[in-house]
Amino acid sequence: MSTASVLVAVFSLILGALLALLTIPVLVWLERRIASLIQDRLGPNRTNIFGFRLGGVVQSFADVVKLLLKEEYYPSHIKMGRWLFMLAPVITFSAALLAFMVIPFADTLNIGDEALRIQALPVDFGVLWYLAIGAVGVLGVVYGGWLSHNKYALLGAARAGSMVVSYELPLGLSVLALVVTYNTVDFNAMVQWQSGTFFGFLPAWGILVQPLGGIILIIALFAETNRNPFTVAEGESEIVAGYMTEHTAMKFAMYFMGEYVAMNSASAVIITMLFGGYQLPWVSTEMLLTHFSSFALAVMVVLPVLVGIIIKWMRKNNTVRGSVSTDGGRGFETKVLSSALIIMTLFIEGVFIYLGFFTENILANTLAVALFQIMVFVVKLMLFNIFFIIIRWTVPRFRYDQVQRLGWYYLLPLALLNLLVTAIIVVGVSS
Amino acid sequence: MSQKIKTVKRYGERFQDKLYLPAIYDGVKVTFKHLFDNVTDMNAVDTLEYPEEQPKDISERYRGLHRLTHREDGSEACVACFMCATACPSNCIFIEAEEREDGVDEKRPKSFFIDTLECVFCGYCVEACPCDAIRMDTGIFSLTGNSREDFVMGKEQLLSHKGAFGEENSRART
Amino acid sequence: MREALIVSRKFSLEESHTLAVAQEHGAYKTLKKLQNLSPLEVIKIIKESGLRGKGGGGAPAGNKWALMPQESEKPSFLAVNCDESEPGTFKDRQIITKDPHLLIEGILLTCYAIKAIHAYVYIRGEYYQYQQVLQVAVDEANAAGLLGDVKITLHRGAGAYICGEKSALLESMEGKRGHPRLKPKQPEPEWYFGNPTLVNNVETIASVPFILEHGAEAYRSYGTERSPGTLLFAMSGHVERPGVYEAEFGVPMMEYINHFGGGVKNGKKLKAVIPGGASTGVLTAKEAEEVLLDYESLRAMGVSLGTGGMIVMDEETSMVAVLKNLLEFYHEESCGQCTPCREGTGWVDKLVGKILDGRGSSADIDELLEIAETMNGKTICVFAPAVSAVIVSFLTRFRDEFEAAL
Amino acid sequence: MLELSLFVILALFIVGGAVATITNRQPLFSAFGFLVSMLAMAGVFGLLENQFLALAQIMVSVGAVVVLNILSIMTVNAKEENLPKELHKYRWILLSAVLVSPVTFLIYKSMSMAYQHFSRLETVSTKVMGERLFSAWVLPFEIVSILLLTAMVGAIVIARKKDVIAKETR
Amino acid sequence: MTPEPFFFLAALLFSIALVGVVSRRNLFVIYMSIELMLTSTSLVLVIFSKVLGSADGSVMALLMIAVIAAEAALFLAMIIHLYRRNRTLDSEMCDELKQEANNA
Amino acid sequence: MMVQVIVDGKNYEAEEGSLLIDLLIKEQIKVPYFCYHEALGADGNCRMCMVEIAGQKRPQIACDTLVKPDMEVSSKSEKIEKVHTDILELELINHPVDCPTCDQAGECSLQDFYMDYGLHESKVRIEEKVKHDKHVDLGANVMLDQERCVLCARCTRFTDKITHTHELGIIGRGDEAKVSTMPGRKLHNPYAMNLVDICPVGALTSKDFRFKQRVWFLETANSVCHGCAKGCNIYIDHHKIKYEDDMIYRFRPRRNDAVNGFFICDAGRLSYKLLQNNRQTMIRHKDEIISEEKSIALYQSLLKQYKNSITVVIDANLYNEEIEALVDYAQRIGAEVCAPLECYDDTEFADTMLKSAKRAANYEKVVKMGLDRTMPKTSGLIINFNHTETFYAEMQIDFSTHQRPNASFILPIAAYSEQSGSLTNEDGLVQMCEKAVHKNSPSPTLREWLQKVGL
Amino acid sequence: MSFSFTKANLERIEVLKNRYPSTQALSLPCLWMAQYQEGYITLDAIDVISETIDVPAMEIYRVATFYTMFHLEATQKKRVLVCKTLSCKLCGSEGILEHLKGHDVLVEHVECLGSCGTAPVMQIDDVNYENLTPEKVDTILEALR
Repeated sequence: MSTASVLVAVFSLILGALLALLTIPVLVWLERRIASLIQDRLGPNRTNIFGFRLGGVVQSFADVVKLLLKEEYYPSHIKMGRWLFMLAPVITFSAALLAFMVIPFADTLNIGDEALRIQALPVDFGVLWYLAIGAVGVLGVVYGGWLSHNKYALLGAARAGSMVVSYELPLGLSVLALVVTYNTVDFNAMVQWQSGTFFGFLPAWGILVQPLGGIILIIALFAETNRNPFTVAEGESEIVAGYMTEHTAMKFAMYFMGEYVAMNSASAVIITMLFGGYQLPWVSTEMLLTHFSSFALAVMVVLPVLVGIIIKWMRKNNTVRGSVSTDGGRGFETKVLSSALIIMTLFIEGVFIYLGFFTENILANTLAVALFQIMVFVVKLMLFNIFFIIIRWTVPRFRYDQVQRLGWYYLLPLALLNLLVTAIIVVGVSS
Repeated sequence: MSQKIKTVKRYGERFQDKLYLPAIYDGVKVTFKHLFDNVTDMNAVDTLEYPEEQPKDISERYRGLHRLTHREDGSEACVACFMCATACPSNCIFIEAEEREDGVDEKRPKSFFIDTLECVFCGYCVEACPCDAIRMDTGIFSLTGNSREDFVMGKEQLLSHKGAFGEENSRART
Repeated sequence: MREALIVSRKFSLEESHTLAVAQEHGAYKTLKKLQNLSPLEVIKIIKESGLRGKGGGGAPAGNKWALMPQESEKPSFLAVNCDESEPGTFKDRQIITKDPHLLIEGILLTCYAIKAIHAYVYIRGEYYQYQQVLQVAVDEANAAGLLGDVKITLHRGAGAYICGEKSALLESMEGKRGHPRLKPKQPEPEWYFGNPTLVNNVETIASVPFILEHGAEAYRSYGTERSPGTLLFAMSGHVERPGVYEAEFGVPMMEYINHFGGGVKNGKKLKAVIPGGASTGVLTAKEAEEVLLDYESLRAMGVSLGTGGMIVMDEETSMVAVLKNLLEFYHEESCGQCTPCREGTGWVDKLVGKILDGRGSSADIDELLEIAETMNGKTICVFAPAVSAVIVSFLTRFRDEFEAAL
Repeated sequence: MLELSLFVILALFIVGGAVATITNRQPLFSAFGFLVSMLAMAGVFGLLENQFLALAQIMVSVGAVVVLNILSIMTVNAKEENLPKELHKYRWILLSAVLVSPVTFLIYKSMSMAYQHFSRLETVSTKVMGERLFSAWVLPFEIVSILLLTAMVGAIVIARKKDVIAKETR
Repeated sequence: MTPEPFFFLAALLFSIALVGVVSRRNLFVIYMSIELMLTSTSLVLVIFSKVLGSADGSVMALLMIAVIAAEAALFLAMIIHLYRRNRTLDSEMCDELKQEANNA
Repeated sequence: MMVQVIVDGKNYEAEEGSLLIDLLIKEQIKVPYFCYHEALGADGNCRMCMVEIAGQKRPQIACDTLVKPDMEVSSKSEKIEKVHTDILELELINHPVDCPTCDQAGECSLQDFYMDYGLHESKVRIEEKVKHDKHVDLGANVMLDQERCVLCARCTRFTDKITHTHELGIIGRGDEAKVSTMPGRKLHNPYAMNLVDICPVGALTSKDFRFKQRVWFLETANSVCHGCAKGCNIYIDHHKIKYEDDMIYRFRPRRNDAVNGFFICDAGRLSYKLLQNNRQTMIRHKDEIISEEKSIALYQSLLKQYKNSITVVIDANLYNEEIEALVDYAQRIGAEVCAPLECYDDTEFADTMLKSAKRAANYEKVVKMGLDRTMPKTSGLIINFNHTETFYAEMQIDFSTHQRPNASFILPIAAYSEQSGSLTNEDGLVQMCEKAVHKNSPSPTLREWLQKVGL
Repeated sequence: MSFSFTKANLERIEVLKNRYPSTQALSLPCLWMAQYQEGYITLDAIDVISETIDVPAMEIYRVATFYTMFHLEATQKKRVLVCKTLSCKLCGSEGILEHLKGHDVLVEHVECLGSCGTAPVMQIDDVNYENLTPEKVDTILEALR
């Protein structure tokens, strides 16, 4: 094993862990801010570190600290299996975390004669892995609910369990259809397949190639991750908080974070399988590498524009109203952040000028492209997460029977049909 | 009679409704519009930034902290009839009565405590008071203290609260 | 108009209150007749004569006498009611000052009939000067040995209208507060310290000698079929010659007023007449033209004859002020035993006062009628119903005047 | 060396899980032992360089079987008094373990003997597996699919409530 | 690495599961023990597949897993049915087909 | 002779010639009344108890109507309700309506009837009402408020007919009438506080209970007065304020025609104070508070030490059950029993009504059981069960409800209000007392102590 | 006690005792005697009456407060009772009352004095003065001084 491969593996692992874990507070913050903005409120925007609020994202870190420092409390009626009661959230959380680890963040790096996968777990059966590990997560929910010795928790656990059983089938079948289409179980290969075009002009994204399967996949993943409108397992209007009624402090936080990691993984899977992964449409990795200077030029033009828009927006919105006189310091924050952004932009501009017009370093170009693809991936991931959140604050929760009806009566037959049609077409095209 | 009954077609019968996705799309359109508007101008949001911005629209019917009203001569209007304590659903009013010596009335509270931590601010005491001696029109909605004892309001404290809606109303109506 | 002098025969005589003058004009003659009559026969004659109680109620006197036990372990008593406090009534005072021996003779006859050994004359406290006249007459008669074994005691009241009510009178005579007693559920005599007692008005008793002397038929020849005999009608207020004049029942009211009283004072127009003492209601001038002075025709008008003490009011009189004056009287005189009367009289007084001061409202008039309804028939004695009747009759007849005063 | 230590750890999990499965009184804890055992078994499959089978093991045994198992346990939701009264549970387990131990030995011995016959260790790739499955093993594959269908129908029929069955057969 | 430890593991797992089947009366435990026995068998198949370098063993193991799933469905349905009828999870109570001793 | 009476369409049986109101009260047919009282008879002045009687033109007062065969009575018709409402309105005209400050509120007839019949707005403004004295101290713990009086004359009839002391009377007339004593004179009879119970409204209130607590908070338990051997039936009115201890606020007489009728004496009524003052709550040994276990050990060792010279002293205020249990206990530990009674004789206290010279509640029980009624002879150990006399012995153990100065070893016991039991009164009648007070930290009852230390 | 009946009154009481079935009936006559003797009724007098006729003092007191003609307070001035009831009012008692304000007497408004035919009327020391005019009032009061 070469140094490069070790470096890339370590980098990918760290990147995977960061993307999975660091997005939790960001997602929590996004969830709160978007919810409040949709409802014409402000949401958390006060917590700060030395006057730096970052729009309130610090609040999430404060919450993490709070949850970590909270008293570890067990309800007195939980007599047996406390260890499992405590372990259950860990199962859920780690399953969700592991499922995220097979997502490719950028195209395979070709350094020398080695092909290095930018994947936390560099495997070529990512789809199978995701399906296998994703199924384990619900066990934590079920055990946690059961061991709470609480009827609400039990109901929540039973709902979560049976919902997973119901939606695993359409999920698996739609994935299968995609697997048949792409003819691979490797996520990276799927992304590469999608970098082509379709009818000459459409990007060959999964959602366009497999629209029905794609929608089924999205719906099934919403259900699998317990997001609205499928939050029947929590159902606070009926069963308090579902399976996590009796869980406190870090135990609760594990469930809570597991949910966000699962959402994050689901977003990653959706964009990887249906929205071209780390690719920009019409632009494949080879194209970027061969026409690097024009790519660099494009970045040099677009980046300052974007940064300018962001700074302008920040100047306008990161202020206090006239009626709020005492909560100052936001102007300072804006100034600091703006200068940081500008410096960063200038640096990137410089790098691209150097790479695009003054040298012909293939390795550097490859790395730059990989970093760019990671950026694209992260942006897509966040957009899809925001989509998840907007859906949550738009659609009311389904009733439990409606959830089951949808799963069994509509999604399952449709997924089967989709698979059949796909198989026929694939066989027809290839023969 | 029968002509007046209008049969409204049940919503959700059409294929489009059953598909549900167009409905979700419509919903997202609404929520996204709000999101977009608010993101572009966050300060237009109606939320008060509370500790700095104090609410200005507390209505006269708002049930704030309690107070005891005064008579014309400035003494307490309360006659310690215990009606408030009787009506109180959380049993948080503690009164001790004594003979009133000044000849204005017969009876007055020797001590009058409201445990505001137990209080549910239902306003029954105000409804029950036959002398208009207790009111919740102080407009005080935020109570702070360092100990539980700080939240137990005594007679003097309750008498010292001012009504928020005009001083001329602070005399007990008889 | 026929002259009818039964009680007031001797009123016009000089020194009529002395025994000598009285005996000269035939007093005490009927006592001799008693030798031939048993007590029951006396009662029978009285019953036949149709003599009605003249204290205001107009109940047949004979029936009341018949209730007295003829055979009894306990002594029987006669109480003569001379507590005439009704505004507008002042006839008994004429009898005890002008012809006390007629009363004494009547007492002796009555005592014989009801086998009473002791007669009390309850005289209101304000009549002390007239009481002394009677006392002298009683002492004279006693000295002359006319009383026999009957004792006559004069009992002075002390200023309480309600003591004119017979049970209150007895209470007062017992030395207590003049509170009317709860009425017995069946007819029975009154009880004085547990002894059967007959309570009759002075004029009633004073009518007895005439009946025994001339017989029941002679008495019945006066008056109407159902109201036989005569009454000492009285007149006061806005008349030229107020005073007490005896007339038989059934004479037209205006004829009486014009004949004896000389018409309305100063030639003014008549506005209203209170027919028989303050508590009998009020009549408008038009009604007064039509009405006859007897129990039945006045009852038909919705008022009552009472004691026959008419109060005449001329056109300038304010009826609101009149009612207020009367209600003040009732307010003052209510004994305060039963709630409706005690509280009601005070309230109506205040309400009418309010109307008189111009602070009233039409709701107050309705309220007055409502309170009158409440006071009617729910008390121990008839004081409150009388007040009620007065209010109702004033308000129904002169409502427009009340409304004008609002 | 790494392989051996991994094997030992996985083997310990498998055995521990299995022992937990058969000793726990509460079926739910048994199921947890079973779950651990199954997951570790998948690890062993992976150790044998058969990733597909490992993932299939997780997907089916864990994702389907264990979840179903737990759901059934929760559906039954047996109270403490409805569980069988096993007074001398450990005595029985020990007794049968003693009785069974020769069997263990026999199986191990026979398989070791079979191994002495063959002497190659080779990786089986997923691709080869697929090709074999859809060529030589296609009949068993179809039979298994029919078996699955039958099992599904059978399970539904058995687990239905009685009155529902009675109503529909009438 | 030699396959012997694997064989030993399979044999041990099978025996433990056998002990469970023999000694326990809880239907769920019996069911899971049977599952464990099946899994140990598939382990043996996988080992042999690797030892022989032939895919057939693995394929058989794959089919085995499918059979395990089918068995799970049926077995669990039966347990639920039995529990509904007997209100117990005791295997001793499933004795409807047993002939009474005195009638024999 | 019992005859049938129809009231509101239902048949009832009543003694012919008895008062109709008695029947209505007995059958709990709601009819308002102020002046009638079973002990005082009818007076007919309040005019509230109007009923319609078939054949009578006008409504009649039930308290002056005698029951006749086949009488048809209606107490609920619209007309009668109107009459009640109207008369009630008149009652309230001059009433000050100061319920907030009135102690009677909650047990006030006027208030109750107002809620039943009135509920109208007052048409008279408070300034127009007749003013009287609101604050007259009648003496003997009775306060008079003449404005609240409805002049039912119950109080004057009580002083006239029951106590024959004639202190009270209605003076004045019309709406100026009021209840009063002679100028400058006070109530002077030992039953004066019954006036407070008799008064249907808040005109007569108890100075002792005045403003202490509102009556609707009070809980009531049936009990028997422990003031003397008469055994008057009482209600114990007590209340537990949140976070505080259960307190007795007053005693009220409970009707029992066999013993006390409607009344109790003032001494008995105020005896509740003795129950709450100077209570012993701790186990004390030589000025040292000791634990229960320690005290039991100490008790046992003392018993052993003075094995043959123990005397058990029993108080004659204990319940029957306690006395029996104590006698039994004394036999088991081989002790002599005595129950000194001389100190309870108080001829000055006695009168012909409800006060007995035997000032111990269970005097008769001690006599009946034939216990030794003299003071204990000199003895080694005296175990004193709540007797208040001072004894002379080498060692003395006191089980006591109240504090005893100079006691060397004292164990607290529950007072009679804190447990249930029965008493034998001087006529031999056995009467039950309920447990009334639930203390936050109750002392053990005597029987519990016996179980703890005993056998 | 500072009050005692005069000998004459005591004799009268003895006479009256024989004329009534019960001594209680004497309370009114005794109160009259006491009032004439002292000018008003003292509490001592009530106690003496109570002893004399064996009736509780409270009972006597109640009776004394019931009747308007008994006075429980002393007055130095002459009591003039003026009738204000209807007949007298119609005939001008209000003018008389107004006129009396100019005199140093204690004017008491009383209800009907029974002289409606000779209204207006006033009573001084149990004597009725009838058909009053303001001038007549002056001469009467002058004569009585």
